[in-house]
Amino acid sequence: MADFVPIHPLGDPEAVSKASSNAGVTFDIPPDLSMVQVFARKGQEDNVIRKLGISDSPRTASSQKSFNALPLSPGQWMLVGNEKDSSKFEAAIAKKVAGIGYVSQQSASRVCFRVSGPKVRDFMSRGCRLDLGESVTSKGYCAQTPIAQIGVLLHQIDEAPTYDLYVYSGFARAFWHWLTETAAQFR
Amino acid sequence: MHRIDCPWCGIRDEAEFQYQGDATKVRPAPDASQDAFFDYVYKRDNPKGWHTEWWHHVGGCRQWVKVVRNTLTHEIHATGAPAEKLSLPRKKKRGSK
Amino acid sequence: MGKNRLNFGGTKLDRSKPVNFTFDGKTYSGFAGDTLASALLANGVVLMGRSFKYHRPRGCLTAGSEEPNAIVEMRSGPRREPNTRATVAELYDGLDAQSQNRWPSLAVDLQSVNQLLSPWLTAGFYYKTFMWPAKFWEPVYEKFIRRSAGLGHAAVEADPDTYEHAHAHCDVLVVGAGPAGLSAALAAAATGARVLIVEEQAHVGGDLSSTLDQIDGKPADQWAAEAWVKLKALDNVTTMTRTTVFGYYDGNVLAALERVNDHLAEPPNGQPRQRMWNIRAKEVALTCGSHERALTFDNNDRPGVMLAGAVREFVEGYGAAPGKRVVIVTNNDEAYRTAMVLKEAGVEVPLIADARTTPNAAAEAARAAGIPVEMGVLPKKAVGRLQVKAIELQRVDGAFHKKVECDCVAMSSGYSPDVHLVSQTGVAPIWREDILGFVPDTPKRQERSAGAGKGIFDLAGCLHDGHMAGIDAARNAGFEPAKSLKASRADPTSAVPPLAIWRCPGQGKAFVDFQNDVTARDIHLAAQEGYVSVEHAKRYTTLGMATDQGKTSNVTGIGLLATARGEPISDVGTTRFRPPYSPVAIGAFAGHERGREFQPVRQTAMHSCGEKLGAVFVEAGLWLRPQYYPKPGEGVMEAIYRESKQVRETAGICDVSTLGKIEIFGPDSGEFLNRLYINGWKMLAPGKARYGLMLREDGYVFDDGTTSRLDDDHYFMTTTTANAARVLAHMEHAAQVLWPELDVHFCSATEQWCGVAVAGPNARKVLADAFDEALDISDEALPFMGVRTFSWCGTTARIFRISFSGELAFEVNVPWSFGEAMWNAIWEAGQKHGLIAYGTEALSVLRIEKGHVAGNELDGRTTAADMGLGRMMSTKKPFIGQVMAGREGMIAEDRATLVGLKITESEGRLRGGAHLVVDKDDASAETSLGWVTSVCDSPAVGCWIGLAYLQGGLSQHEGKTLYAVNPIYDEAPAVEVCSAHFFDPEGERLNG
Amino acid sequence: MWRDPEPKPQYDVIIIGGGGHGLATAYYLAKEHGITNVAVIEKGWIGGGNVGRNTTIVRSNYMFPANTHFYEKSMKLWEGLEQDFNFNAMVSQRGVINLFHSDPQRDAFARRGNAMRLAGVDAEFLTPEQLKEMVPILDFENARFPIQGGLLQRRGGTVRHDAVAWGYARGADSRGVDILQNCEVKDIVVEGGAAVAVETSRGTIRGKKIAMAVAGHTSQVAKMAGIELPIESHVLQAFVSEGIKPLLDTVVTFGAGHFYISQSDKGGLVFGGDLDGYNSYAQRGNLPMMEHVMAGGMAIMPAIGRVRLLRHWGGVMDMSFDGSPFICKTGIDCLYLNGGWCYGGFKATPASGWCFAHTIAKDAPHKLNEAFTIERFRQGRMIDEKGVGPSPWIQ
Repeated sequence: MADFVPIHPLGDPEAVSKASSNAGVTFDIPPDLSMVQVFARKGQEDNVIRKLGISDSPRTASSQKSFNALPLSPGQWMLVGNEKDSSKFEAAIAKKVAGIGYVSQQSASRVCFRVSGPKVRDFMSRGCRLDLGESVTSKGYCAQTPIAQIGVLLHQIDEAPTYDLYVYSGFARAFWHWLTETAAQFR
Repeated sequence: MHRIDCPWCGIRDEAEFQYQGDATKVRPAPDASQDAFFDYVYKRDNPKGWHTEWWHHVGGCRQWVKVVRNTLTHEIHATGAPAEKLSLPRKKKRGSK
Repeated sequence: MGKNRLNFGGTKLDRSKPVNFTFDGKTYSGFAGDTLASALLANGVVLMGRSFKYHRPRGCLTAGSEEPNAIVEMRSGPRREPNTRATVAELYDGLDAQSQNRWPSLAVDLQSVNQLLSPWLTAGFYYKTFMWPAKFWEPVYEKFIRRSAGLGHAAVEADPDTYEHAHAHCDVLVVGAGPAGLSAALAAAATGARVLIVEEQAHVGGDLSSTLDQIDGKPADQWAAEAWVKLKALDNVTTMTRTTVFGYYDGNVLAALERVNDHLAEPPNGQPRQRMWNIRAKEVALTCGSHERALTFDNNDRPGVMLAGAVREFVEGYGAAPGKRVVIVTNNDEAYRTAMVLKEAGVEVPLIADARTTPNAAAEAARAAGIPVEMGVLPKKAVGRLQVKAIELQRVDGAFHKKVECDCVAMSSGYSPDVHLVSQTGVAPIWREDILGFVPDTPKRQERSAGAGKGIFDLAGCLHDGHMAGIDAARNAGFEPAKSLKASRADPTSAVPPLAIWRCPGQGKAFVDFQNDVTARDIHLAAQEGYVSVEHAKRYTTLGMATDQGKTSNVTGIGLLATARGEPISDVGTTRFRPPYSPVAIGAFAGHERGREFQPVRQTAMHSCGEKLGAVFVEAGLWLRPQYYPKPGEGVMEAIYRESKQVRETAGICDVSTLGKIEIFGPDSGEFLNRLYINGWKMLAPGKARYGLMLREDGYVFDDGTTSRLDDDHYFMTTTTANAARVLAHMEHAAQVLWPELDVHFCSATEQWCGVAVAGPNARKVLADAFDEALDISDEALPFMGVRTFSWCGTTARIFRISFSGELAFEVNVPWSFGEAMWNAIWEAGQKHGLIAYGTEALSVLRIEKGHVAGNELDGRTTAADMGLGRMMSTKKPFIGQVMAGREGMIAEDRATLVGLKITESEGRLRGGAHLVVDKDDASAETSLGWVTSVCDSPAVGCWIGLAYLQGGLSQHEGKTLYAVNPIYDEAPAVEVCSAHFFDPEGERLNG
Repeated sequence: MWRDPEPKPQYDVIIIGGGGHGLATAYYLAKEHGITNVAVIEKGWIGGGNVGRNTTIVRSNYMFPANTHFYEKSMKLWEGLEQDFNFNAMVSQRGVINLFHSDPQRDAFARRGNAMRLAGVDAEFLTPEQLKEMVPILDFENARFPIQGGLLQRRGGTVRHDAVAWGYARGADSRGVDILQNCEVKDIVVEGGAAVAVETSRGTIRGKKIAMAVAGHTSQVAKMAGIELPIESHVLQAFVSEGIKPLLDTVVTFGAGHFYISQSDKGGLVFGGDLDGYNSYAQRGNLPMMEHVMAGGMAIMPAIGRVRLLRHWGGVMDMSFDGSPFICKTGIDCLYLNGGWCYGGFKATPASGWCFAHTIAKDAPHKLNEAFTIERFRQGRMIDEKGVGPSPWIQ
């Protein structure tokens, strides 16, 4: 029984992302991310921030050795870790915020699409309502916004720029369909 | 298209929000009368001009945002978190610009 | 090469690229850079369309997007598009266009007989005629009117091209790349502001392509081209051509349509046909230019009678001569420029007739160039039918002057600043008698107009004004210009003001709105009949309501209305311009969201498991859910019947992942739930689940579901699939607005956890085998309404002993990525226990048999008591909806309450939506006692059964026979009223 | 067409609002009740509100008897209207189809269709095959929400909207009613618990009875008499395309996609969708709803993709908290209320005027409008066809 493994909503993410990348826009679908949503208890926001070593900026991610903390709303963050064992990650964070916050396991709830390439800003303008201009956003920028009617948690991870787009797993196929159709004009 | 300054996310398009009506209404105490609840649920000033109202940022941080907006010009005067007290723009005197 | 193609001019043409096209089946040749109109004119074709009402022959009036006459059907099959303006349709090889609104042919249009009926077809004719006799209206008159409606034919098949939306942000948006716009963009860009400049045409420069003037010592069109190159090279500037800003919306957001590939036969693979831009601009400079007006004289609509500026544009920009002998009629200086251009191109100009009597420099210059000019002379009537042959002229006093042979008349009645966009912002245009035009009043938004758009018509003035506007816009966006910044320069000119002439005297048809065939007389008539308000007159005559929105005609119409009312134009005012500036394809507004892409599809983790088993899927909101799993040769009803029967005999598995799931944390979670639900939660022990019902604040039932307590300060809520998003929003309102003091935190976990229900007498055996040593699900370890968390395959799973079917049943949740694995494990283990997969239909049958309410019963108008759940409403604690649920009408005796129905006839069936009556022969709105909400052919009961809301409910009707009347199906089966708990009312089967 | 009289100092009835409903009320007061000493007071020009900015659909396909009977009265009046006031309003009974896409929606439509039939209103169900025949441009192959069928009211259709206001105005004027344009009401004078006069931009005008018919601005006018109502003002957009040759022969409503469409006698496709969704008195709409509405169109009729939108505009709706109107007394003597029409105002015009005239003349509602009270909310007897409750922006 133990041979069952988690299955990505897109089957083989590496293969499909390679096949759909083109000269203008490239895709990557990082597998095995661990995600937990952290809530600070009433009045404990500052303590949680201190304990996790993250920033209180509402629109900038803070990077720690084992995770990135993406701000969601006051007192709430999505922690994205590179630890493959999501239960372990959850337990580690839960331990840190014990008594001052709560942790909800979200590793399976979202799929991450990583987009980049020379035309990525034009590409993003096709669906993203936010101003992602070079003079406006930079590495670490975080936002939640709908793209193609699908809720997206956006994280700019470098100055290339490269964007990580997290969407709910149920929409992964629909979102992927939109990404690839829209990217076709940048061939 | 309204552009609403979410206190958490910054200025965002109207399309990211779900409008949720008059924000001047305060829920009565749970043991209040039917009349008090009738006023809360049904009676509306419905002003032509400045209106304090809720916009739920469902496409963003999911916070309820309080907005002072003009129902005639669609101009937005102020936005804030639920607990903030937002004032209306001062009334201009008649005849002055 | 066409017979009217000039060797002169053609700044927009690429003469090295000949292009073939067809019009009404005949093949012609033009050049890349031509529009359909310019290419037709170059080929000597002036007849391009028929008017709407009178089917009068028409040529093009203008050379741009304001064109009312030359509108054609372009392309064919699913790409057929009606009402394309030939003056903006760029030529491509193989372009195929047809004239519109004519039969059998453009030259011989039999419906032009309408002209003979014209005494009855005047303004408002619809309202006054076609009335009697009454019975004739729909079958006879209306059919006639409808057949003559419209202009071109739309496609009848799906548009094969794609559209997309795009979003732009800038500090300064410049609308229009004419001299003022280019000047504004250059100035704003120099401050470092992010500038977006948008031009409607493929070429920039606007009027500069057809002028002989110079800027900064260079030919004007060369200056424009160089300015564009310079702007494109700047990092802080974005340029767009073939893009029309068509709407000025709230929040300083402007919408623009980019015609990405309309200049090609088909969009290249992967590219959209058009792109809709939402532009969020901090500041806007409106440099939209102006529109020339037609003079209103008899037969001013004859092909070959054109606006003077258009004639100039065709000659200079396209190297196409609209005629060989062109008479110019004008009330202003500008038309003289046309004469000079024609003269230089070698086209004969026998006369310039200027309505004014004051001497002016333009006339002197024309005379000096050898062009005859006569002052104080007006056009009287154009002669010729399919093309103008001559123009009759008159003195200002109406006396006949003379007739001049010609094949083209270039007319000008002055220029109207293009105030379309600015008036969309609510700025009322104000009348300026000195320029005979409306100009924008004080801005209400972050915008300013410049150049001809605000009534500055000389080139030097436009350049300077544009420059100042660019600086002002940048400054207001927070960017300071360098002191050294200077505008480009042209020689100043002085103009003599135009003379107001709204109607050149005459008795015939003088058109104001060409496309809608509104004549000067129609406007006079409307005023006479009392439609004196400008809005009434517009609606009554249809002035300005055609596809050009009256860009060339509104001001003339207002002038005529003012004359009829005997008031100044400033007292008459204008009608409101409505977006879009020019018509925009519906497909472009929809963008990507069409057909199957209308809304995104949401799939569960086990979607492919359903697919493998041959499931038929059904939409549930955005979700797709397996509806039933037909076996080969099995019909819908049989499959549903089999599935629901089998679950009660052995076991079934059902994908229930779509239920809304919300994780709730915090010490105040129990209190929070107490206030949300009508029943109590604080006493629920960890490891237990409970059914909950919540109300809206108005006291009606909102949603229901099972919520579990996983730990002291951790609850797990489920909602219905349909209400998942609404419940979350409702909770956010409660936590953020109503009770921010509660220490409670929650988030959606709908897609963290996927779930299956396993139900039936063998359910425990199936799961025991599937999860073997991982889990003890004996009755002791997991009693009814018990919840446990367990570890499986290295992940965390949750199992709930809850039942929607009334059978021994469990719901198992695992992380989304383990969904398929879980399904497969259970499926394999279940084979020896008779496990089948069942869909939403069987799920519904099973719950109807148990009398459980679902979406059909939760219709937003039912109370808890209506559902038979009134006793759940706690009296010991307050909750949302409690007070309003006590209103007299909501607790009244006469409310319809939930009952069961059994069909009592061996034939026939029940259907949802039937009404319940005592006497089927006395069925009326007044005798209807209720309605049927859900039905099924029940294997457990052995007949069709249903749930219904019935006035008087079970207490008054139990055991009685009623009729489920269903007039729209012509059925009225007899039914017996019974308890909704059809099957196993004691609930014994829950224990297996 | 109508006189431009000076206001008299006193009238038997003053009607505030020269829209379709106010003019119809005046017409029926004169015609049915012989009350002709009536003034219709209009702030701008008559018919300048929603009667001139709607999508012209008439129908009586409602579910609750209070609505069904009332709107059916309206249909019957529409059917005789043109001969009644000798002015062609182009009443065109081309059918109104509501598409359905799921079993629950089918059942809800069946309940409504059956309610109509039981109330003596025509209603029938269409199969997909019948729909294909009636509306060939519907796309059955690629719909996100497959079309399962439709509820048809054949007697429903369209009416030329401007003609309605003008026709009633002419009819009322010829019977002696004064239509006072450019006359803005500034205040309603209440003395001793009764309304006695209105202060206007053209002076004080006394009235034995005063009636409000100002949907879109009801809250503002009612406020003058100290009344606060369960009404919000919201913008509903309407759209018209360029004229095209006949493509669509009936009215089609795609409720699941918030889209409805018909083709006008001039060839334009006339369509609309949901409210813009926030309190507003601006007679203009915004982009998000435009895009949404046209996406709804392209979801079921992708052949219209290349047809161009010609114009769009917004009307200000009186959105009541249950989606149903008010035609009633107000609690202040001699003051009457007509409003809360939501989207139903245009089709209701004749019956609204007819019932309101009755209510004013008799100081008591007609049976047809007795449920349309303000008190129904206090009593918990809402008439909520949609079942969405007290959120006017989604009613």
